[in-house]
Amino acid sequence: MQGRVTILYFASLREQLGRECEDVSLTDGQVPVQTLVSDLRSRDKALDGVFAAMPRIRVAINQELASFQDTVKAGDEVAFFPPMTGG
Amino acid sequence: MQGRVTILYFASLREQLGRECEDVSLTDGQVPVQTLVSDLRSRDKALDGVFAAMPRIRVAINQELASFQDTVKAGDEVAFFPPMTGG
Amino acid sequence: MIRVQVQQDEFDMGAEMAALSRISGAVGGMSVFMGQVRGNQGDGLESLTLEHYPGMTEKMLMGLAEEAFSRFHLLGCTVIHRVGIMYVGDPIVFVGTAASHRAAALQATAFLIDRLKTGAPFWKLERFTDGRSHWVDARETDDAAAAAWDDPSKD
Amino acid sequence: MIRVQVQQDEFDMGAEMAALSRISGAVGGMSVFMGQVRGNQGDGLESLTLEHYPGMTEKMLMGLAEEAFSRFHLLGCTVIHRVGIMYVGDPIVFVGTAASHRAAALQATAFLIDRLKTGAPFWKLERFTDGRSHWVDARETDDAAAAAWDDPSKD
Repeated sequence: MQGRVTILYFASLREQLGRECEDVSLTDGQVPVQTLVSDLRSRDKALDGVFAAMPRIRVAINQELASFQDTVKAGDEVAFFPPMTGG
Repeated sequence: MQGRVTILYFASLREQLGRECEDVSLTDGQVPVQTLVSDLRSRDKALDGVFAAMPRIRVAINQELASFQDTVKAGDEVAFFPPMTGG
Repeated sequence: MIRVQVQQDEFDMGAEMAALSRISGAVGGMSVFMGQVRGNQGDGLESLTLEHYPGMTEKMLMGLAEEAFSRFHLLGCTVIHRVGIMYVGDPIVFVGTAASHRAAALQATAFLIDRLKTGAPFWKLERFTDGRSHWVDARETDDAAAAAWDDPSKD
Repeated sequence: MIRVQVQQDEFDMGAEMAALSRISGAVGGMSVFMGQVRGNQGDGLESLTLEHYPGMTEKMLMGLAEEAFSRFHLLGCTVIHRVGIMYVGDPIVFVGTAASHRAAALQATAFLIDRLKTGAPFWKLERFTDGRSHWVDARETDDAAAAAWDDPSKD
Protein backbone atom coordinates (compact mmCIF):
# COMPACT_ATOMS: atom_id res chain seq x y z
CA MET A 1 0.00 0.00 0.00
CA GLN A 2 2.90 2.35 0.80
CA GLY A 3 3.05 5.00 -1.93
CA ARG A 4 0.00 3.67 -3.75
CA VAL A 5 -3.64 4.78 -4.07
CA THR A 6 -6.69 2.90 -5.27
CA ILE A 7 -8.67 4.69 -7.98
CA LEU A 8 -12.32 3.88 -8.72
CA TYR A 9 -14.41 4.95 -11.71
CA PHE A 10 -18.21 4.92 -11.83
CA ALA A 11 -21.07 5.11 -14.35
CA SER A 12 -20.27 6.65 -17.76
CA LEU A 13 -16.66 7.22 -16.70
CA ARG A 14 -16.21 3.52 -15.86
CA GLU A 15 -17.96 2.53 -19.08
CA GLN A 16 -15.86 4.75 -21.34
CA LEU A 17 -12.58 3.77 -19.68
CA GLY A 18 -13.47 0.10 -19.79
CA ARG A 19 -12.29 -0.45 -16.21
CA GLU A 20 -13.68 0.19 -12.77
CA CYS A 21 -10.53 0.48 -10.70
CA GLU A 22 -6.76 0.58 -10.75
CA ASP A 23 -3.84 0.99 -8.35
CA VAL A 24 -1.35 3.76 -9.06
CA SER A 25 1.80 4.88 -7.28
CA LEU A 26 2.08 8.47 -6.14
CA THR A 27 4.98 10.51 -7.50
CA ASP A 28 5.27 12.23 -4.11
CA GLY A 29 4.15 11.33 -0.59
CA GLN A 30 1.01 13.42 -0.99
CA VAL A 31 -0.35 15.37 -3.95
CA PRO A 32 -3.42 17.42 -4.80
CA VAL A 33 -6.12 15.57 -6.75
CA GLN A 34 -5.39 17.75 -9.77
CA THR A 35 -1.75 16.61 -9.83
CA LEU A 36 -2.84 12.97 -9.61
CA VAL A 37 -5.24 13.58 -12.53
CA SER A 38 -2.50 15.24 -14.61
CA ASP A 39 -0.23 12.25 -14.01
CA LEU A 40 -3.00 9.80 -14.98
CA ARG A 41 -3.83 11.78 -18.14
CA SER A 42 -0.19 12.01 -19.25
CA ARG A 43 0.24 8.24 -18.90
CA ASP A 44 -3.02 7.14 -20.49
CA LYS A 45 -4.35 8.60 -23.77
CA ALA A 46 -7.79 6.98 -23.37
CA LEU A 47 -8.21 8.41 -19.88
CA ASP A 48 -7.02 11.81 -21.12
CA GLY A 49 -9.73 11.76 -23.79
CA VAL A 50 -12.47 10.79 -21.33
CA PHE A 51 -11.49 13.49 -18.82
CA ALA A 52 -11.28 16.09 -21.61
CA ALA A 53 -14.79 15.19 -22.84
CA MET A 54 -16.44 15.29 -19.39
CA PRO A 55 -16.07 18.72 -17.82
CA ARG A 56 -18.12 17.99 -14.69
CA ILE A 57 -16.25 15.05 -13.17
CA ARG A 58 -16.58 14.80 -9.37
CA VAL A 59 -14.07 13.30 -6.96
CA ALA A 60 -14.35 11.54 -3.60
CA ILE A 61 -11.46 10.73 -1.28
CA ASN A 62 -12.05 7.82 1.12
CA GLN A 63 -15.77 7.92 0.32
CA GLU A 64 -16.19 11.63 1.13
CA LEU A 65 -16.89 14.21 -1.56
CA ALA A 66 -13.75 16.24 -2.18
CA SER A 67 -12.42 18.97 -4.44
CA PHE A 68 -9.58 18.81 -6.99
CA GLN A 69 -7.51 20.95 -4.59
CA ASP A 70 -7.76 18.39 -1.77
CA THR A 71 -4.76 16.21 -0.97
CA VAL A 72 -4.38 12.53 -1.77
CA LYS A 73 -1.95 10.45 0.27
CA ALA A 74 -0.72 6.86 0.21
CA GLY A 75 -3.42 4.31 1.01
CA ASP A 76 -6.32 6.59 0.02
CA GLU A 77 -9.28 5.44 -2.04
CA VAL A 78 -9.96 8.04 -4.75
CA ALA A 79 -13.12 7.85 -6.86
CA PHE A 80 -14.02 9.76 -10.02
CA PHE A 81 -17.58 9.93 -11.32
CA PRO A 82 -20.07 12.11 -13.21
CA PRO A 83 -22.65 14.26 -11.34
CA MET A 84 -24.95 12.04 -9.30
CA THR A 85 -28.46 11.23 -10.48
CA GLY A 86 -30.21 9.28 -7.76
CA GLY A 87 -33.76 9.29 -6.50
CA MET B 1 -91.25 23.24 3.65
CA GLN B 2 -92.74 26.50 2.34
CA GLY B 3 -91.47 29.32 4.56
CA ARG B 4 -89.33 27.02 6.67
CA VAL B 5 -85.62 26.32 6.95
CA THR B 6 -83.75 23.47 8.59
CA ILE B 7 -81.06 24.54 11.01
CA LEU B 8 -78.18 22.26 12.02
CA TYR B 9 -75.70 22.71 14.86
CA PHE B 10 -72.34 20.93 15.13
CA ALA B 11 -69.63 20.18 17.68
CA SER B 12 -69.42 22.45 20.75
CA LEU B 13 -72.40 24.45 19.46
CA ARG B 14 -74.57 21.34 19.25
CA GLU B 15 -73.35 20.20 22.66
CA GLN B 16 -74.04 23.50 24.41
CA LEU B 17 -77.47 23.92 22.84
CA GLY B 18 -78.39 20.33 23.60
CA ARG B 19 -79.87 19.80 20.13
CA GLU B 20 -78.49 19.09 16.67
CA CYS B 21 -81.25 20.48 14.48
CA GLU B 22 -84.52 22.35 14.36
CA ASP B 23 -87.00 23.66 11.84
CA VAL B 24 -87.87 27.37 11.96
CA SER B 25 -90.19 29.51 9.87
CA LEU B 26 -88.81 32.56 8.14
CA THR B 27 -90.33 35.93 9.03
CA ASP B 28 -89.96 36.96 5.37
CA GLY B 29 -89.56 35.05 2.11
CA GLN B 30 -85.80 35.47 2.30
CA VAL B 31 -83.55 37.01 4.90
CA PRO B 32 -79.84 37.49 5.50
CA VAL B 33 -78.24 34.95 7.84
CA GLN B 34 -77.71 37.70 10.43
CA THR B 35 -81.46 38.43 10.54
CA LEU B 36 -82.19 34.73 10.98
CA VAL B 37 -79.68 34.64 13.83
CA SER B 38 -81.21 37.71 15.48
CA ASP B 39 -84.63 36.08 15.32
CA LEU B 40 -83.30 32.83 16.79
CA ARG B 41 -81.49 34.67 19.59
CA SER B 42 -84.52 36.78 20.51
CA ARG B 43 -86.72 33.65 20.77
CA ASP B 44 -84.28 31.44 22.67
CA LYS B 45 -82.28 32.62 25.68
CA ALA B 46 -80.00 29.55 25.72
CA LEU B 47 -79.13 30.01 22.07
CA ASP B 48 -78.53 33.73 22.66
CA GLY B 49 -76.05 32.86 25.41
CA VAL B 50 -74.22 30.33 23.26
CA PHE B 51 -73.92 32.69 20.28
CA ALA B 52 -72.75 35.51 22.58
CA ALA B 53 -70.04 33.27 24.08
CA MET B 54 -68.70 32.02 20.71
CA PRO B 55 -67.49 34.90 18.59
CA ARG B 56 -66.19 32.81 15.68
CA ILE B 57 -69.28 30.85 14.64
CA ARG B 58 -69.29 29.85 10.96
CA VAL B 59 -72.32 29.31 8.74
CA ALA B 60 -73.03 27.09 5.75
CA ILE B 61 -76.09 27.34 3.49
CA ASN B 62 -77.02 24.14 1.68
CA GLN B 63 -73.65 22.62 2.59
CA GLU B 64 -71.60 25.49 1.16
CA LEU B 65 -69.63 27.86 3.40
CA ALA B 66 -71.44 31.22 3.52
CA SER B 67 -71.23 34.57 5.23
CA PHE B 68 -73.67 36.19 7.65
CA GLN B 69 -74.60 38.62 4.85
CA ASP B 70 -75.74 35.82 2.53
CA THR B 71 -79.44 35.20 2.00
CA VAL B 72 -81.44 32.30 3.41
CA LYS B 73 -84.67 31.29 1.66
CA ALA B 74 -87.42 28.77 2.29
CA GLY B 75 -86.26 25.16 2.02
CA ASP B 76 -82.61 25.94 2.73
CA GLU B 77 -80.44 23.91 5.07
CA VAL B 78 -78.50 26.29 7.31
CA ALA B 79 -75.70 25.00 9.54
CA PHE B 80 -73.86 26.78 12.36
CA PHE B 81 -70.58 25.49 13.75
CA PRO B 82 -67.26 26.52 15.32
CA PRO B 83 -64.07 26.85 13.22
CA MET B 84 -63.17 23.51 11.67
CA THR B 85 -60.39 21.37 13.14
CA GLY B 86 -59.88 18.39 10.85
CA GLY B 87 -56.81 16.52 9.73
CA MET C 1 -58.33 9.57 -10.73
CA ILE C 2 -59.66 11.13 -7.55
CA ARG C 3 -60.76 9.07 -4.56
CA VAL C 4 -62.37 10.75 -1.55
CA GLN C 5 -63.61 8.73 1.38
CA VAL C 6 -65.05 9.53 4.82
CA GLN C 7 -65.24 6.43 6.97
CA GLN C 8 -65.16 5.02 10.49
CA ASP C 9 -62.85 2.11 9.66
CA GLU C 10 -59.08 2.21 9.52
CA PHE C 11 -57.50 2.54 6.09
CA ASP C 12 -54.78 0.35 4.58
CA MET C 13 -51.88 2.68 3.76
CA GLY C 14 -49.98 0.10 1.75
CA ALA C 15 -52.99 -0.72 -0.41
CA GLU C 16 -53.80 2.97 -0.96
CA MET C 17 -50.20 3.71 -1.97
CA ALA C 18 -50.03 0.70 -4.28
CA ALA C 19 -53.26 1.76 -6.01
CA LEU C 20 -51.93 5.30 -6.53
CA SER C 21 -48.60 4.07 -7.85
CA ARG C 22 -50.35 1.97 -10.52
CA ILE C 23 -52.76 4.68 -11.71
CA SER C 24 -50.64 5.41 -14.79
CA GLY C 25 -47.31 4.36 -16.26
CA ALA C 26 -46.51 8.09 -16.31
CA VAL C 27 -46.30 8.24 -12.49
CA GLY C 28 -42.77 9.16 -11.43
CA GLY C 29 -43.40 10.20 -7.84
CA MET C 30 -45.92 9.75 -5.09
CA SER C 31 -46.31 11.65 -1.89
CA VAL C 32 -48.30 10.68 1.17
CA PHE C 33 -49.22 12.34 4.42
CA MET C 34 -50.77 10.36 7.26
CA GLY C 35 -52.01 12.01 10.44
CA GLN C 36 -52.62 10.08 13.63
CA VAL C 37 -53.71 10.71 17.23
CA ARG C 38 -50.65 12.14 18.99
CA GLY C 39 -50.06 11.02 22.58
CA ASN C 40 -47.12 11.28 25.01
CA GLN C 41 -47.74 15.00 25.50
CA GLY C 42 -48.11 14.63 29.27
CA ASP C 43 -51.75 15.71 29.18
CA GLY C 44 -53.26 12.23 29.54
CA LEU C 45 -55.02 12.28 26.18
CA GLU C 46 -56.92 9.04 25.67
CA SER C 47 -59.02 9.52 22.54
CA LEU C 48 -60.27 11.91 19.89
CA THR C 49 -63.83 11.85 18.65
CA LEU C 50 -64.10 13.23 15.13
CA GLU C 51 -67.48 14.77 14.33
CA HIS C 52 -68.34 15.89 10.80
CA TYR C 53 -71.15 17.29 8.67
CA PRO C 54 -72.22 14.38 6.45
CA GLY C 55 -72.75 15.44 2.87
CA MET C 56 -70.90 18.74 3.18
CA THR C 57 -67.69 16.95 4.21
CA GLU C 58 -67.57 14.81 1.07
CA LYS C 59 -68.37 17.82 -1.14
CA MET C 60 -65.63 19.96 0.36
CA LEU C 61 -63.03 17.19 0.27
CA MET C 62 -63.90 16.51 -3.37
CA GLY C 63 -63.58 20.23 -4.14
CA LEU C 64 -60.14 20.35 -2.50
CA ALA C 65 -59.01 17.20 -4.33
CA GLU C 66 -60.18 18.61 -7.67
CA GLU C 67 -58.37 21.89 -7.00
CA ALA C 68 -55.15 20.02 -6.16
CA PHE C 69 -55.56 17.76 -9.18
CA SER C 70 -55.64 20.59 -11.70
CA ARG C 71 -53.33 23.02 -9.89
CA PHE C 72 -50.50 20.47 -9.53
CA HIS C 73 -51.22 18.41 -12.69
CA LEU C 74 -51.73 15.24 -10.70
CA LEU C 75 -52.30 11.77 -12.11
CA GLY C 76 -53.93 10.48 -8.94
CA CYS C 77 -55.20 11.85 -5.65
CA THR C 78 -56.65 10.01 -2.63
CA VAL C 79 -58.08 11.63 0.50
CA ILE C 80 -59.42 9.46 3.32
CA HIS C 81 -60.62 10.97 6.59
CA ARG C 82 -61.90 8.93 9.49
CA VAL C 83 -64.75 9.93 11.80
CA GLY C 84 -65.83 8.54 15.16
CA ILE C 85 -63.63 7.64 18.13
CA MET C 86 -59.88 7.11 17.73
CA TYR C 87 -57.27 6.34 20.39
CA VAL C 88 -53.63 7.47 20.75
CA GLY C 89 -51.64 6.10 17.81
CA ASP C 90 -54.68 5.51 15.61
CA PRO C 91 -54.64 6.90 12.06
CA ILE C 92 -56.98 9.85 11.34
CA VAL C 93 -56.30 11.04 7.82
CA PHE C 94 -54.52 9.85 4.66
CA VAL C 95 -53.61 12.15 1.77
CA GLY C 96 -51.84 10.62 -1.22
CA THR C 97 -50.90 12.13 -4.57
CA ALA C 98 -49.23 10.76 -7.70
CA ALA C 99 -47.63 12.87 -10.43
CA SER C 100 -45.02 12.66 -13.17
CA HIS C 101 -42.57 14.74 -11.14
CA ARG C 102 -41.74 14.78 -7.46
CA ALA C 103 -42.24 18.51 -6.78
CA ALA C 104 -45.89 18.37 -7.94
CA ALA C 105 -46.67 15.39 -5.71
CA LEU C 106 -44.92 16.87 -2.66
CA GLN C 107 -46.59 20.26 -3.04
CA ALA C 108 -50.04 18.81 -3.71
CA THR C 109 -49.90 16.73 -0.53
CA ALA C 110 -48.85 19.72 1.58
CA PHE C 111 -51.60 21.82 -0.06
CA LEU C 112 -54.26 19.20 0.65
CA ILE C 113 -53.45 18.64 4.30
CA ASP C 114 -53.02 22.39 4.99
CA ARG C 115 -56.36 23.21 3.38
CA LEU C 116 -58.19 20.21 4.81
CA LYS C 117 -57.33 21.23 8.39
CA THR C 118 -59.43 24.38 8.27
CA GLY C 119 -61.53 23.91 5.14
CA ALA C 120 -63.55 20.74 5.70
CA PRO C 121 -66.28 20.40 8.35
CA PHE C 122 -64.56 18.19 10.93
CA TRP C 123 -64.35 18.88 14.65
CA LYS C 124 -62.25 17.11 17.27
CA LEU C 125 -63.33 16.33 20.82
CA GLU C 126 -60.44 15.32 23.09
CA ARG C 127 -61.08 12.96 26.00
CA PHE C 128 -58.52 12.51 28.79
CA THR C 129 -57.80 9.63 31.15
CA ASP C 130 -59.14 11.66 34.13
CA GLY C 131 -62.55 11.99 32.48
CA ARG C 132 -62.17 15.56 31.23
CA SER C 133 -63.07 16.33 27.63
CA HIS C 134 -62.91 19.42 25.47
CA TRP C 135 -63.31 20.52 21.88
CA VAL C 136 -60.04 21.31 20.14
CA ASP C 137 -59.68 25.01 19.34
CA ALA C 138 -58.86 26.08 15.82
CA ARG C 139 -55.25 27.24 15.62
CA GLU C 140 -54.17 30.45 13.94
CA THR C 141 -51.10 28.69 12.55
CA ASP C 142 -53.43 26.32 10.68
CA ASP C 143 -55.36 29.24 9.20
CA ALA C 144 -52.08 30.82 8.12
CA ALA C 145 -50.84 27.57 6.53
CA ALA C 146 -54.09 27.20 4.57
CA ALA C 147 -54.08 30.85 3.50
CA ALA C 148 -50.47 30.67 2.32
CA TRP C 149 -51.65 28.51 -0.61
CA ASP C 150 -53.70 31.49 -1.85
CA ASP C 151 -50.35 32.93 -2.95
CA PRO C 152 -49.63 31.33 -6.32
CA SER C 153 -45.87 31.99 -5.96
CA LYS C 154 -45.80 28.79 -3.85
CA ASP C 155 -46.30 26.61 -6.95
CA MET D 1 -34.82 6.04 14.91
CA ILE D 2 -33.05 6.23 11.57
CA ARG D 3 -33.18 3.42 9.03
CA VAL D 4 -31.08 3.61 5.85
CA GLN D 5 -31.06 0.78 3.37
CA VAL D 6 -29.56 0.21 -0.09
CA GLN D 7 -30.93 -2.94 -1.66
CA GLN D 8 -31.80 -4.73 -4.90
CA ASP D 9 -35.16 -6.03 -3.70
CA GLU D 10 -38.44 -4.16 -3.74
CA PHE D 11 -39.54 -2.55 -0.49
CA ASP D 12 -42.90 -2.93 1.25
CA MET D 13 -44.33 0.60 1.53
CA GLY D 14 -47.14 -0.41 3.86
CA ALA D 15 -44.77 -2.17 6.28
CA GLU D 16 -42.31 0.76 6.22
CA MET D 17 -45.09 3.26 6.95
CA ALA D 18 -46.56 1.11 9.71
CA ALA D 19 -43.13 0.81 11.36
CA LEU D 20 -42.62 4.60 11.22
CA SER D 21 -46.09 5.32 12.60
CA ARG D 22 -45.39 3.13 15.65
CA ILE D 23 -41.96 4.55 16.45
CA SER D 24 -43.35 6.70 19.27
CA GLY D 25 -46.70 7.60 20.76
CA ALA D 26 -45.70 11.22 20.13
CA VAL D 27 -45.97 10.79 16.34
CA GLY D 28 -48.70 13.07 15.00
CA GLY D 29 -47.82 13.05 11.31
CA MET D 30 -45.91 10.99 8.79
CA SER D 31 -44.84 11.95 5.33
CA VAL D 32 -43.66 9.66 2.56
CA PHE D 33 -42.20 10.11 -0.89
CA MET D 34 -41.88 7.17 -3.26
CA GLY D 35 -40.15 7.49 -6.63
CA GLN D 36 -40.66 4.96 -9.41
CA VAL D 37 -39.53 4.40 -13.02
CA ARG D 38 -41.65 6.77 -15.14
CA GLY D 39 -42.84 5.45 -18.50
CA ASN D 40 -45.41 6.63 -21.05
CA GLN D 41 -43.16 9.49 -22.15
CA GLY D 42 -43.13 8.35 -25.80
CA ASP D 43 -39.40 7.59 -25.71
CA GLY D 44 -39.71 3.81 -25.42
CA LEU D 45 -38.00 3.61 -22.04
CA GLU D 46 -37.82 0.00 -20.89
CA SER D 47 -35.62 -0.02 -17.81
CA LEU D 48 -33.29 1.91 -15.54
CA THR D 49 -30.11 0.42 -14.16
CA LEU D 50 -29.07 2.08 -10.91
CA GLU D 51 -25.35 1.97 -10.22
CA HIS D 52 -23.91 3.15 -6.91
CA TYR D 53 -20.71 3.43 -4.90
CA PRO D 54 -21.02 0.78 -2.19
CA GLY D 55 -19.92 2.09 1.18
CA MET D 56 -20.04 5.74 0.24
CA THR D 57 -23.74 5.52 -0.61
CA GLU D 58 -24.71 4.25 2.83
CA LYS D 59 -22.50 6.87 4.52
CA MET D 60 -23.99 9.75 2.55
CA LEU D 61 -27.58 8.58 3.01
CA MET D 62 -26.96 8.21 6.75
CA GLY D 63 -25.47 11.71 6.84
CA LEU D 64 -28.52 13.14 5.05
CA ALA D 65 -30.91 11.26 7.35
CA GLU D 66 -29.08 12.50 10.45
CA GLU D 67 -29.16 16.06 9.15
CA ALA D 68 -32.93 15.82 8.49
CA PHE D 69 -33.48 14.18 11.89
CA SER D 70 -31.99 17.02 13.87
CA ARG D 71 -32.97 19.90 11.57
CA PHE D 72 -36.67 18.96 11.52
CA HIS D 73 -36.89 17.37 15.01
CA LEU D 74 -37.99 14.03 13.63
CA LEU D 75 -39.05 11.00 15.63
CA GLY D 76 -38.34 8.58 12.79
CA CYS D 77 -36.72 8.60 9.38
CA THR D 78 -36.43 5.83 6.78
CA VAL D 79 -34.54 6.03 3.49
CA ILE D 80 -34.49 3.03 1.15
CA HIS D 81 -32.85 3.22 -2.29
CA ARG D 82 -32.82 0.35 -4.72
CA VAL D 83 -29.92 -0.51 -7.04
CA GLY D 84 -29.75 -2.79 -10.08
CA ILE D 85 -32.22 -3.05 -12.94
CA MET D 86 -35.77 -1.69 -12.63
CA TYR D 87 -38.56 -1.60 -15.21
CA VAL D 88 -41.24 1.02 -15.92
CA GLY D 89 -43.53 1.26 -12.89
CA ASP D 90 -41.03 -0.29 -10.48
CA PRO D 91 -40.26 1.53 -7.22
CA ILE D 92 -36.79 3.12 -6.92
CA VAL D 93 -36.70 5.10 -3.69
CA PHE D 94 -38.68 5.43 -0.46
CA VAL D 95 -38.30 8.34 1.97
CA GLY D 96 -40.46 8.36 5.08
CA THR D 97 -40.43 10.68 8.09
CA ALA D 98 -42.42 10.80 11.32
CA ALA D 99 -42.73 13.83 13.58
CA SER D 100 -45.00 15.34 16.20
CA HIS D 101 -46.28 17.94 13.74
CA ARG D 102 -47.15 17.74 10.07
CA ALA D 103 -45.00 20.62 8.80
CA ALA D 104 -41.81 18.99 10.12
CA ALA D 105 -42.60 15.66 8.47
CA LEU D 106 -43.57 17.24 5.13
CA GLN D 107 -40.50 19.48 5.00
CA ALA D 108 -38.11 16.73 6.05
CA THR D 109 -39.34 14.44 3.29
CA ALA D 110 -38.95 17.16 0.64
CA PHE D 111 -35.48 17.99 2.01
CA LEU D 112 -34.37 14.35 1.89
CA ILE D 113 -35.50 13.62 -1.65
CA ASP D 114 -34.16 16.94 -2.98
CA ARG D 115 -30.76 16.39 -1.37
CA LEU D 116 -30.61 12.68 -2.20
CA LYS D 117 -31.04 13.35 -5.95
CA THR D 118 -27.71 15.13 -6.26
CA GLY D 119 -25.94 14.29 -3.01
CA ALA D 120 -25.69 10.50 -2.94
CA PRO D 121 -23.54 8.46 -5.35
CA PHE D 122 -26.20 6.93 -7.59
CA TRP D 123 -26.21 6.97 -11.39
CA LYS D 124 -28.99 5.96 -13.75
CA LEU D 125 -28.54 4.16 -17.07
CA GLU D 126 -31.66 4.26 -19.26
CA ARG D 127 -32.34 1.42 -21.70
CA PHE D 128 -34.91 1.74 -24.48
CA THR D 129 -36.98 -0.84 -26.37
CA ASP D 130 -34.98 -0.21 -29.57
CA GLY D 131 -31.74 -1.23 -27.84
CA ARG D 132 -30.34 2.27 -27.25
CA SER D 133 -29.05 3.14 -23.80
CA HIS D 134 -27.67 6.25 -22.20
CA TRP D 135 -26.64 7.65 -18.84
CA VAL D 136 -29.11 10.16 -17.38
CA ASP D 137 -27.65 13.66 -17.25
CA ALA D 138 -27.75 15.58 -14.00
CA ARG D 139 -30.38 18.31 -14.18
CA GLU D 140 -29.75 21.88 -13.10
CA THR D 141 -33.24 22.02 -11.57
CA ASP D 142 -32.20 19.20 -9.23
CA ASP D 143 -29.08 21.09 -8.19
CA ALA D 144 -31.20 24.17 -7.54
CA ALA D 145 -33.74 22.20 -5.48
CA ALA D 146 -30.96 20.70 -3.35
CA ALA D 147 -29.22 24.05 -2.90
CA ALA D 148 -32.45 25.78 -1.86
CA TRP D 149 -32.29 23.88 1.45
CA ASP D 150 -29.05 25.71 2.25
CA ASP D 151 -31.30 28.73 2.90
CA PRO D 152 -32.55 28.26 6.47
CA SER D 153 -35.60 30.48 5.82
CA LYS D 154 -37.21 27.38 4.28
CA ASP D 155 -37.67 25.78 7.72
